[in-house]
Amino acid sequence: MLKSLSVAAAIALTAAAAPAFAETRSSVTIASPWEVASYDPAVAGFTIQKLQIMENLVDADATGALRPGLATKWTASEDGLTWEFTLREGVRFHDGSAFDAEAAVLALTRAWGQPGLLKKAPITDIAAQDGKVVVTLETPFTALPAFMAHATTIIPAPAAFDAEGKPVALIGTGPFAVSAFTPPQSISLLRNEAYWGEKAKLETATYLAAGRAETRALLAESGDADIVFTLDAAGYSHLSHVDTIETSAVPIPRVVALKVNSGHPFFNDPKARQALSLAIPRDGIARAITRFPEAAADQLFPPALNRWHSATIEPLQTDLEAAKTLLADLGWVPGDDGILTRDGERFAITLRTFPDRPELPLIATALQDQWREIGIELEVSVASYSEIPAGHQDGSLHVALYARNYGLTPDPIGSVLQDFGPGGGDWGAMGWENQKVVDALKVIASTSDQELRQTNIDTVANLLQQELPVIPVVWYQHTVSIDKNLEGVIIDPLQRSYGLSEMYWAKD
Amino acid sequence: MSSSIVVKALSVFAGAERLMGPVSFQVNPGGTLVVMGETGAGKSLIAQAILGTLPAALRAEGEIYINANRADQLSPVERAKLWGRDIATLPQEPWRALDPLMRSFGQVTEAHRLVARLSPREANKATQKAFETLSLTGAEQRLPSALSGGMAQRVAFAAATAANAPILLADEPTKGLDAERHSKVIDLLAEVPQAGGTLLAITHEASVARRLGGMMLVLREGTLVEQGQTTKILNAPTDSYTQSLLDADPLNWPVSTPSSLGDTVLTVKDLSVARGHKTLFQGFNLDLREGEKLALTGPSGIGKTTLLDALAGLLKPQSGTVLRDPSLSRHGIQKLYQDPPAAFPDRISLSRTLKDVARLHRTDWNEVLHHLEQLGISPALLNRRPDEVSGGELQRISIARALTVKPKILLADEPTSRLDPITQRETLAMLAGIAAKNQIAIVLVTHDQNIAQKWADRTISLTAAPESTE
Amino acid sequence: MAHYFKSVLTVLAARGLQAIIVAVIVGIVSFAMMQALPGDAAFRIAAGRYGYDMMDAAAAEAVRLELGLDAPWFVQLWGWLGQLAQFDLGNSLVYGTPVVDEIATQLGYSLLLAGGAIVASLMIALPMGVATGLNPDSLLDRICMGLSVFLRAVPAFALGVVLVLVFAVQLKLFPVAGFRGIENLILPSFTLGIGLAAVSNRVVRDAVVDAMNSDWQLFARTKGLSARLTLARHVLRNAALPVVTYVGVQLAYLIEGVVIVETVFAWPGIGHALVHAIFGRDIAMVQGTALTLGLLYVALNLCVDLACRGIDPRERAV
Amino acid sequence: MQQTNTIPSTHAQTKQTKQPLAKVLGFALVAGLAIAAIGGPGLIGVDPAKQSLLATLSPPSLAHPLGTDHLGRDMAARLLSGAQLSLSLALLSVLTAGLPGTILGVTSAWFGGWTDRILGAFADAVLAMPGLLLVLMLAAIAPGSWWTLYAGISLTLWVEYFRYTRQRARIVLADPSVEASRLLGLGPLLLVRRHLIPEIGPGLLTIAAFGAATAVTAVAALGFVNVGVRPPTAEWGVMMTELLPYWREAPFLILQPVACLVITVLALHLSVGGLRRS
Repeated sequence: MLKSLSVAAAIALTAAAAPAFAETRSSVTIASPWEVASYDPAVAGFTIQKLQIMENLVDADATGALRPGLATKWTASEDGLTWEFTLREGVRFHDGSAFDAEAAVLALTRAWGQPGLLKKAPITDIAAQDGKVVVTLETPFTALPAFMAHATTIIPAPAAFDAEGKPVALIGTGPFAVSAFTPPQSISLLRNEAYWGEKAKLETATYLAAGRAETRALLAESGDADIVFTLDAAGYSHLSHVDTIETSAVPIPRVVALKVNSGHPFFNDPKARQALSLAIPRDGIARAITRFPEAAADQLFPPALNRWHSATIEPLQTDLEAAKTLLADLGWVPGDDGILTRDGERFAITLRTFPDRPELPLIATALQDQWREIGIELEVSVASYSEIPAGHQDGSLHVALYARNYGLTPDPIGSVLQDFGPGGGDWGAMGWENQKVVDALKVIASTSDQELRQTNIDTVANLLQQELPVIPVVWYQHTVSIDKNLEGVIIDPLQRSYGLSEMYWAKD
Repeated sequence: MSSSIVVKALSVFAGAERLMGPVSFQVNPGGTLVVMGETGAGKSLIAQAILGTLPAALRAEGEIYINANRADQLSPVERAKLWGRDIATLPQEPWRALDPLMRSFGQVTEAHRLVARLSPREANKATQKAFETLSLTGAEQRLPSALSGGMAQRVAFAAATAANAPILLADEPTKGLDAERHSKVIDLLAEVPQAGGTLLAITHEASVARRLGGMMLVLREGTLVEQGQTTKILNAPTDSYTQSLLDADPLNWPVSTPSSLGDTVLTVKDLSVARGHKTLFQGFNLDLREGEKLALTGPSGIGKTTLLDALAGLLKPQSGTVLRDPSLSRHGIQKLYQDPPAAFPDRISLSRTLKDVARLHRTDWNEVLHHLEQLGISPALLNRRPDEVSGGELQRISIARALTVKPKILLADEPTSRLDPITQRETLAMLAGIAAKNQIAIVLVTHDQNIAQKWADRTISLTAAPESTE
Repeated sequence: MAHYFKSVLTVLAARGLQAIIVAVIVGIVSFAMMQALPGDAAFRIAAGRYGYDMMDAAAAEAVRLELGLDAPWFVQLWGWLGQLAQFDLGNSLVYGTPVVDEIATQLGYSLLLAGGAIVASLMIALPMGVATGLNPDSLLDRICMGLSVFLRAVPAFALGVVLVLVFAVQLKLFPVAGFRGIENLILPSFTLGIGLAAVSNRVVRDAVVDAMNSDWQLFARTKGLSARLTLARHVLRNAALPVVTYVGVQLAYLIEGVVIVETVFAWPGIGHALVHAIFGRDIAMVQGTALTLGLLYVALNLCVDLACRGIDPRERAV
Repeated sequence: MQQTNTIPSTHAQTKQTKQPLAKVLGFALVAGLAIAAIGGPGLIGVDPAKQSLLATLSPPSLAHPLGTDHLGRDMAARLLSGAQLSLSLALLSVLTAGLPGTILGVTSAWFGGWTDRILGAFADAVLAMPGLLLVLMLAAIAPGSWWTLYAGISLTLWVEYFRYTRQRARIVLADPSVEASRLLGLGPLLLVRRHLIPEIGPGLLTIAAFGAATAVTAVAALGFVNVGVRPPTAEWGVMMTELLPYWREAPFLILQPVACLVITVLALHLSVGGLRRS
C-alpha cells in the first residue's frame, strides 16, 4: 500500500517535469494497439523489433528480400545442414557491452528453447565458432536466414537476462534505447548515439499502446500521436478527411481466413467447402466492414506476397445459387425452417472466432446472415483465440474465423508449411492432407533453386484454391495515419519496423 | 417611545383561504404579549409572519412594524437581517433546534462572533458568561444529544439572545418539558420584559400565560376571540372558548370519581429496570387491579417509558418479576403512544389497520364501529390515512384499536402530551369512561402532576436509582 | 479525546478483521472460479503470452510443462496460500514477472485515477446537489434529475470518447490518452467522475434538502446567521455525513468503472490488468489483483469511516 | 414541525396536483415499453438480423425509420428486439438481486444481533470482492450465455438492496407503530405487508429503476472488454458497444439504445413517485 502510494507520488512528480521536451519536435509519439508487458523476445519481440530496440542477425527490406543485419553474411554448407552467420564487428549493446557470437548464441539458444518460430526449424545445435554463429540442422532448411529475421530471434544483450536466464530488461543494439518502460502501456525511447549504422534523426520517441481503435483515431486527430498504426475502418474513413494528417493503407500479407474442419462429415467433400466459399459475401465484407473493396480475398495469398500470390489463378466467386446447387448435390435438403438437413441431421454448425481483431466478429455475423440464405445455421462463438488451436487439437471445431499473417518471416514458407504441411496446423488445414502439397512444400523449404521453388509454390497455391482447406475472406491493409509534417515515414508491409530511425520533422 | 412590535390587520392566507386573522396588536419595550389557543389555532402563524418564515405556500397580509420599521415589505434578505439582532427566536423543540454535530459552546459563541460581531476572544468570554448565568457550566463541550431538554432550551436561549435582540419570540417554549424545567424556562422568559425587552410568547397552557402576565390574545381556528390584559382574561374570560381553554387546564379539572376495582391483573415485585448499563430505578412494586386508573409520574429521563415496556413484557427487566394474571390473554396488555401518528402504519388507511386487527382477533366489525361511535369518531374518517386526521382523533382511534383486542390493561405513555388542552381533557375523560365500563386497568404516564392528581385513582412517583447521577 | 481514539481503534479493528475475511474469501473464490472455468488453462495462458500469431498447441504444451498446470487443485491452492502467508503473490503465469511488481506500478496509476474520479465527482456533485437541494422541486432540480438519469444510462466509454472529442480534439485543453502527466488525468477522472456524480448529486441533494428542512437550520437562521453562513457552518457539515458514507458505497463501483476508462484512455491500471489476467487465465495475477482491489476497498472504506468520525463527533457503533 | 400541522390541506394539494402528471407519464411510458418488449420486432414485421452490407449506417428513411446499423440491419427492429432482451433480463437481474437483497436486509434488521453482524460482514466482503471479477468469471464459465451474465451482474447488485433494506427496515421496525402492531398480535407476515413494504417499497423501486440501468450499462461495459458478445443478438448494452466505432460517422445510431435506456429509467422513476426520491 505504502509502496504504491509512493509510486503515485512519483508519477505526480515526473508528470510536472515531462511535457517540456515534447515540444522540441525531435520526438515522435507512436500509437498502436499492441500492449507490451514483458521483456521476453518470445512474448514482446514484435514490438521490441518494430521499435528498433533490438535487431536480428538478418534484416529484410520492404519487399521481403533479406539483407545483412547484425550478421554481415550467411552461408549454408553444401549439404545445407550447417549455416554460418558472420557477425558485424564493433557493435555494442545499449549498456556498452560488446555484441559478439557468445551474446548472439545465448539469445538464439533461448529463443530456440521457447515456444516460437525457431522451434519449428529442424535445428540440432546453435554454437559460437571463431566469432561466427553456427547453426546445425537435421534437414536442409532454406528459410533459416528468414527465420533469423523474425521478431522472436532478436538479440538482447546478455545483461538483459537474469541469473536464471529470464529476460529482465530491454537492452539491444538498435538505433533506439529504452529510457522508460511502463508496462503494458508505454515505452520511451532515446536515440542510441553509439549505433553502428546510420543514427536515428529523432532524439526521442514514445510508444503508446492504446487498445481501442476509437482512442487511436482521436490521438491521431488531436495530434497527440504523430503516427498511429492499425486504424479501424470507421476511424480510417474519418481521418482521411482531417487536414493535418495523412492516411495511408498498405496491403500486408495478412488474410482473414475461414478454417474448416475437413474431417467433419459436413465438410469432408471439397464441394461442401466450395459451397461455403461461394456463400461468402467477400465484396460486401470488403466494402462495408473492412472498407477496402479491392481487398476481397479471391485467393489465399494476398498480393503483398508477390511470389505466392498468383495473377492467373481462377478467382473465388460469390454465388448463392451455385452454393445451393453444390449442397443439394451432396444430399442436403432444405427443412421447414429453411435449414438444410441430411439423414435427419441439421446443417447447424458453430463458428469460433475472437474479438481481439474487432472486424472478426462482424465478419462472422455477416457470414451468419449470408449462410442462413443457403440453409446453414451458424452459431457464432466469440471467445479466446486459444479456442481455435484447442478445437483443432480435440477435433471439436467446425469452422473458425481468424486472421493469419503469412508475413511473419520475410519468406512465408515457415507459416505455410505449418498450416498445410503433414497433418495440417492449428491455424491451417484441419482433417485435410494433400500429398502433392506436402511434397511441393518440402521442395520449397529445402531448395534454393528459385525457378523450381516458384513452380512448386504455384502448385500449392492452385491446390489450396481448389480444395479450400482454408477459405480466404479478405486481405488486410496496414492502415496508418501520419502527421503531415513528419517526413521519412516508411510503412513496412511486413510490419517488422515502424521506421522510427528514418523519420524526421519537416522544417517550417 | 415607539413600540417594539406593531401589527395591523395581519392575516395569513393559503391561496384564497384565510388561515389566521385578522389580528392587530402592539407590544412596547418591557411588555409581554401572550398568544394562546389550541393546536391548529394559527398561533405559530403569527410568529412566522412577524419573522418572515412562513412556508412558501402561505401569504401574509396586513402591516407589521418592528421597532417602527415596516417589516413585511422588506426583501427576504433584508428581513433576515433583523433575526438575532432585532428579534430573537426561542425554538419550539430546542433539542431539534441545535445542530447535532456542533458542541453547545460553539453554537452559542458563533452567534456572539458572527451575529453580535464580537472578536473571537470577546465572543468566548461572552459565551462563558452566558453559560455561567444560565447554570450551564460543564456542558460547554457537550453535543446536543448529550444535553437534557432543559439544558438544550437554555443553550438555545443563550444562542438566540447572544446579539441582545430587544424582542424575544418564544413559540411553545415549554413543550415536552417536565414540571420543574417548565418553570425554570418560564422564569427565564419572565426576565426579558423585566430587563426592558419585549416578549412575545405563544402557548396553549393557561398556567404559562398566567406566569408571564402582560397582554394576551386568544385565537380559535385562526380567529381572534379575545384580546386584553392577561390577568383580566384569565380571571374573567368573556368568551366561552377562552373559558373552555381555562377549564382544560388540568389544574382546573374536577377530581375524578374513584373506580370500582376488580381482581388483580398484574403484580410487579421488586422490579429494577436498566437502559444500557445504567440502572434507572429499582425496587418497584405494583399491584394493578381491574378498572384501576393509575398515574405514573417522575422527572423526564427517569425511565417511565422503559417501565411501561417492562410491564408490557417488551423488555426484560434487570431483576424482579412482572407477573400477569393467568386470566390475561396474550394480547391482554395494550399500549397508547405519545405521538399518535407514530403508532399507526402511515401509508395504510385506518380502516385497513383496524380491520386487520379485528380479523386477527375475530372481533365483529360492528363492535369496532360501536367503540368508534362512543369515542366520537365518524366511520367516514377511517378511509383516511393516519396523517390525514388530527392528533386527537387519531389518539381516540388508537384507543378503539386497542379495545378491539379486549385488553385488560392499557398502558398509556403520555397519550395527550402532544394534544392541545381541550382535546387532552376530552380524550382522558373518554379513557376513564372506557376503563370504568370495560373494567380495564389503565396505567397513565404523565409529567403533569395536576393530571395525575385529578384524573387517577392513585399516583406513583418514580425516583431515580440512588447510584445513578444526572 | 480519549474516547475519540478508542472509537478510531474500534474502527481499525473492525476494518482489520474485514481485511482478513476479504483476503481469505477473495483468494478462495477467485481460485475456485478460475478452477471452474471451462477450457484448457495452458491454451489460455499461451494465448495471453504469445498472441494469436505465435500461439499454437505446441506453445500450450510448453506452458503446461513449465507451469506444472497438471498438479491437482488443492496442491495449487495450498501453494498459493503458503506463499501468501509469506506475503508472496507468486509470479504472473503469463508474463513470468512477480505479481507484486506488476501490481505495484499499476496500482499507483489506478489509485491516481480513482482519486481523481472521486475529486471530479465531488466537484460536479457538490455544486449540483447543493444547488438543487436548496431549490427542491424547482425547474433546475427537474433538469438535474433528468440529466442524472441520462448520464447514468450513457456507458462510460461513450462518455469518454465524447469528452475527448470536445476537450482534447476540439478545444485542445487536455491530451487524449496516455499518462505523461497530471493533465492526462483530467479527462479519465471526469469520465468516471461524471458517472459517479450522476447518482451522488442526488444523494447530496437529498442530504441538503433534509438539512434545510431541519429545525436546527431554521434556528441557525433565526439566531442571526446569514443563509451563506448557515450553509457553510451547519448545513454542509451535516449533509456531508450521508454523502461521505455514500462515497464509501460508490468505491466498489468505481473500481469497476476504472477498467473501462483505463482501456479508453490507455492508462496502465490495475483494472485493465485484472481483465487481461482473467482472459489469460493468469491465476496468480487474478488472485493478486483481486486481493489488492479487495484490500484497497477495505482501506478506502477505512478512510471513509475515519472521515465520518471526523465530521461526526457523536459516538456511534460501527 | 408545528406549521405542517396547520396547513395540511395546502401541502397535500400542491403535491397531489404535480404527482399524477408525472405518474401518468411514467405509467404511459412503462406501458409503451411493455408493449415494445412483448411485441418485439414483430410489431413492425422486420427481421432484426437481416443484413444489407451495401446499405450500412444509413440515416432514417421510410424503409428504415431509425436508419440501419453497421451491417445494414434495421435499427428499429433491433431496438425492439433489444427491448425484449434488455427489459426482460433487466427485470430478471432486478428480481434476482432485489429479492435476496431485500429478504436478507429484512432478516438482518429483524433479528439484529449476530445475524445482523454476520450478514453485514458478508455484504461488506462481497462489496470488497471486485464485482467485475465475479461477472467476468461467470461469463467465462458459461460463455455467450445471457443468463449467467445477468446472474453475475445481480450477484454484485444485491448488496445495494441489502444495505438499503437493512438500514430502512431497522428504522421502520424500531417505530412505535410496529411495537403497537406486535402488541395487537400482528404476525411477521402482516408486519412486513403493512409496515415494511409500504415504507421501503418506493425506495426499492427507485433502486430497481437505477439497477435496471446498471444492468444494461454493465452489459455494455462487458461488451467493451469483449465479454458476452454472441451475434446477432440485439441487446441495448451490446448495441451501444457495437455502434461505438461509428460514433463519428453516425452518432445518431449509438444514441438510440442510450435513449431507450434513459426512457426506461425515467419511466420507472416517474411511475414510482415522480421526481422525488423517497
